[in-house]
Amino acid sequence: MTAAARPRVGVVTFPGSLDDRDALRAIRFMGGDPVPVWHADHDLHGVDAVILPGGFSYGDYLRTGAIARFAPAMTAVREFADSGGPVLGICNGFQILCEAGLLPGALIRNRGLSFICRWINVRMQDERGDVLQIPIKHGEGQFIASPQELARIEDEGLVALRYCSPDGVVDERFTPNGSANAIAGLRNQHGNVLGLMPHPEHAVDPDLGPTGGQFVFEWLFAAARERVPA
Amino acid sequence: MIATEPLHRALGLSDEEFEAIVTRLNREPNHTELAMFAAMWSEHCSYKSSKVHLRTLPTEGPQILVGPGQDAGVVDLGQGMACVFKIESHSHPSAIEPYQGAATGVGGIIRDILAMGARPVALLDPLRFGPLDDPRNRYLFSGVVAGIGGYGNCVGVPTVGGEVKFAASHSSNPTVNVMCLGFARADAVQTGRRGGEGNVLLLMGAATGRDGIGGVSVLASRTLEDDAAESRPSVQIGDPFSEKLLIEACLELSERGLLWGIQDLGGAGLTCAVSESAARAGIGADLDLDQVHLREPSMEPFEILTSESQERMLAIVRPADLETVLEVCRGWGLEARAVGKLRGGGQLFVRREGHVVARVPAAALTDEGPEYHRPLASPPWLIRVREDDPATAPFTGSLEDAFLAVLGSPGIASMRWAFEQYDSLVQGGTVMGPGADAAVIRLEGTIRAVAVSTDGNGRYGFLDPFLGAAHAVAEAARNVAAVGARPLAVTNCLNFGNPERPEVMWQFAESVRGLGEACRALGTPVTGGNVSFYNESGDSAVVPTPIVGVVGLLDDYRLMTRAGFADSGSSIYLLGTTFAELGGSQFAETVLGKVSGRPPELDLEAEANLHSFLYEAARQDLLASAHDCSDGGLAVALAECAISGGVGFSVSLSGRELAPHVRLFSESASRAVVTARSGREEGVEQLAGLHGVPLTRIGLTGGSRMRFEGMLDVALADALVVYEGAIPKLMSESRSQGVPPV
Amino acid sequence: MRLRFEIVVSLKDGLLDPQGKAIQGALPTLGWENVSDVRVGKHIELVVEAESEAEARSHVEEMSRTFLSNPVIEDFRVLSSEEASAS
Amino acid sequence: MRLRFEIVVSLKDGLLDPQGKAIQGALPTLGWENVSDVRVGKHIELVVEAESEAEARSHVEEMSRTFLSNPVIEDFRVLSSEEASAS
Ligand SMILES: Nc1ncnc2c1ncn2[C@@H]1O[C@H](COP(=O)(O)OP(=O)(O)O)[C@@H](O)[C@H]1O
Ligand SMILES: [Mg+2]
Repeated sequence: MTAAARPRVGVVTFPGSLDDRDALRAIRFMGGDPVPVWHADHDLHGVDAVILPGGFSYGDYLRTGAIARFAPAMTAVREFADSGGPVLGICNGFQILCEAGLLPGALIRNRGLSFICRWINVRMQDERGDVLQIPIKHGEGQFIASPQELARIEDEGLVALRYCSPDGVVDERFTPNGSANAIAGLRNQHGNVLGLMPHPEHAVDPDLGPTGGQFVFEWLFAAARERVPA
Repeated sequence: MIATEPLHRALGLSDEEFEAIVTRLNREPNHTELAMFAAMWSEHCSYKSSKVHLRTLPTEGPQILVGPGQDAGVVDLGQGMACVFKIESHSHPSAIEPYQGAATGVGGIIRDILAMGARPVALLDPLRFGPLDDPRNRYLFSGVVAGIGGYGNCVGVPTVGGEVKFAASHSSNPTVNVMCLGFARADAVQTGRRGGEGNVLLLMGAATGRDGIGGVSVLASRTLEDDAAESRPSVQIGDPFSEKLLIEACLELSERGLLWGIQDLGGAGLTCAVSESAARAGIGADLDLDQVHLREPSMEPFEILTSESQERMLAIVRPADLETVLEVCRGWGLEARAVGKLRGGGQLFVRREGHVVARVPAAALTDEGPEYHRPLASPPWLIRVREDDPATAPFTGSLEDAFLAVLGSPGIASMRWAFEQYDSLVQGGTVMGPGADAAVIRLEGTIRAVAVSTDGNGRYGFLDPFLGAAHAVAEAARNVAAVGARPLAVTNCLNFGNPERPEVMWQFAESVRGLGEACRALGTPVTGGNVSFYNESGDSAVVPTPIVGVVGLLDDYRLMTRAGFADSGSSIYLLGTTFAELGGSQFAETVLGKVSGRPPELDLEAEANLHSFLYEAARQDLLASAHDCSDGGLAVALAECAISGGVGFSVSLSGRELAPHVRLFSESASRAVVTARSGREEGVEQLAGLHGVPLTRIGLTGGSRMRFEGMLDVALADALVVYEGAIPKLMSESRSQGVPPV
Repeated sequence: MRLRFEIVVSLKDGLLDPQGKAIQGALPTLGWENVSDVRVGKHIELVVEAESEAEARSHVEEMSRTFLSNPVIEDFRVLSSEEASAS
Repeated sequence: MRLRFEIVVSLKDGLLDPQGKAIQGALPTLGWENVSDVRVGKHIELVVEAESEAEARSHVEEMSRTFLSNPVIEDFRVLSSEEASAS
């Protein structure tokens, strides 16, 4: 297969990354070529797209993502993103992207303080408005931003996913962590950097449950193919 | 403490034990040596009160690769793969500091699995607390759950099962057990390799600090009186991030063949790890304390030797590999120091600043500890309690109220409140997570999976420790069979009071006897476990709490059965026979306010037949659902099938000779509720006949109500509110008893 | 009167401080080689309504001991107090 | 010289503080009805080796701004410094 048909997708492993192997497995399952990237690497081995996986990088002891964003690989990720490369941050990866300033806002302790592991529904904020079933598992997934920033995020249409009921109703009651405007996922202005709290890599294999995560990988692969001429 | 008390007593050694040490050494031990003996000969490390009983357990079978005596047991999963598993208690530290106590318990059991060269893949957490109307118990419950999640989630091992039960005797003595499973290639399992004179002892991971000194002798080998405050230094702070690095480094070393052996540091710290490494090989060791990476430079030799600081492992490395090993550790950002060498001659030499500060035969510490046949006596009050059979007590109340009360009792109600705080998905192997009969974890890249369940019933153990333990095995194995797996082997954690009291020792001995008998009959040998004594304060000991973990094998996880009713119109079958058995039942406790009578009888042959029916039926894809019947009886089993599948039912429970409430709530053993795949009813009936399992068709699935003809009729939605809402309601006032951990 | 207090809750000496350790570990690679002995605790700010400063302080002390800290593993210090404006 | 610093990192005013809110919510049931405005932040202690107090402080300020706090949501204050004994 050509590179375009089979995108090479890197997954950056930081000390304390946990869902890195799961992301690599999901890439393979979805028909991509998984490429492990080490946090100390200075380049991304020429991948077509990159994933910052879930976990607790450096224990998340200071703030989630606060230490990871200084890793050498993050310099490469930033350059890759600036040049339009598709970047997906999942959970801790989302937190790292916010810390690194690649996405606006920040993620703080869940409204109820407890860690939550649960299958939830999110609604895509595009014309189709599909409802996807994907699990969340985080203790610090409450998205916040200043009122001005939040207004800008909404105005520019940066919200990619919102928590919702099984039939797609967006409402505070279905926002497990208290996120502002039920935000579950965000993109940057160019649309090539996406961060989300739910874990699509745990929702691709029908043997294990619903497959709402496939959609996210399809987006990532499509974005990768667009960049790489076939 | 009296100033003139001899040091050995202060350290928890008896005069006889001290004499034995003097005899063995041919001289008086110095203080450092005494501290080493005190730690190694403590109840926790030496099993001095339990050994003679544990020896009677069945430990062999063709499926067993490694039995008791190692850090963890190992069973063969076929195709060159093995499952490593073990359970351990961290109750004492959790009683003092629930978050950190539970968290470090998770860390400790993970290192036992790691010490066998396996990747830790799943955790289960059987827990016991006092009733939730007491704010202190709510604080302990929420702290322990947060601690298990805090550590397990951050270290990246999914918590996929466990159980939570409540009883008054656990009010000041919570029971916190954690079980861990790992997977390894069968030929890569580390089994404390022998030989290796000249090999280097490499201490990896966290610095050694003063916290946790005397953990085994202070916390786990005595009862906790009002001196809890003095036990403070024994409580430690867990660092799951360091543990994660330790896991990855150890696995890389093991994969690259760089390890001669590896040992976790748990109870008795460095003393235990070094003396075991040496004694297993029948040799000795040199240990240089100056090389140990310390958190506080001023530590005394005895402190360094007995510190139980977390997140450390001891690797045994060939000198030629040392540089490469150190490089791997550096790559993972881990501290690693060569602290000694294995040497010929059986002696353990410990040096500090160039001087020998201790010199003891390694085997004297590990293998020559005391062994007691402690006196046993069955408690006199038990006869009276057993005579009060709840099945003969008149019951005139509303069956519907009783049903909802039982369904919403904390021992039965959904534990979602707890298990949603656990990452049950990380590592991507979870085919079935918490809230099911058994958790199911697949082997990467195959269709094989392991099913695992932990169980124990305190009321049964209280009323009859022999039967209680046997039931724990039967129930755990039944849970494993219910998802379609063949039960393979057992691990267990025996939580009891003070073994120096004959009543407690009798309870213990009876429990071990029950455990052994059930394991023999069900073909599930014991591969190891843990004993936790001194779970008492004042004169209130925990009820006998044997917790049993059963591991089973599913050849094809796609054929796994779930508990929930899958669709409408399926035939519902009851497997097994219902007798008038309300002794020790949830109904008797919740509705009649009695914990009395005799626990249900246990016919182990019938039990084994049920299990083979269940996994055969799954293999032949005959069942649309399967759920074992235990706490709360048939009424609760059916309710759980309906709630979990979102499909109601209508059944008719015949059996005129039993009163309606007995038919609903009897906890007769060896039963299960299954539904047939449509068109496979005959197959189900035939298979049951083949296995000699009594089978009754009791009704049909469908609708949105739970209908027990002529007895009660409840809307599924109402039952759901009771079942799911009970624990959150009890805990709602407690969310902030104590500052939430940072 | 309304008084604002600041309280610091920190791990007892001798206990491992994983947060401090992780920060410490990261500093050299960020170019801060001259920083050591990092310890992380909680900082709690609150307002107490009481008759006198002494009364307010005794409330804060008790609250800190019984609720805001876990005396088994933590120490606390009441840092300061000041008159708070009406909220 | 070696100087010990204390730094407080707290959520910006106006942002919801889930921990502070939880503590606040629990206080009345524990009998502390006179307590309000609870905010929870981090307290960081560290030792800096530098030529002068001014130099050390400027290091601490920079570290706090770029690493110890997230300016999107947090403010920081350097509380105090004092000579530290050799470790
Ligand atoms: N209840 C039990 N049943 C069978 N074996 C047990 C039991 N308790 C402990 N053992 C075995 O005794 C040995 C020592 O146990 P333990 O001290 O818990 O191990 P470790 O030193 O790894 O912590 C282990 O091999 C363990 O499996
Ligand atoms: Mg061990």
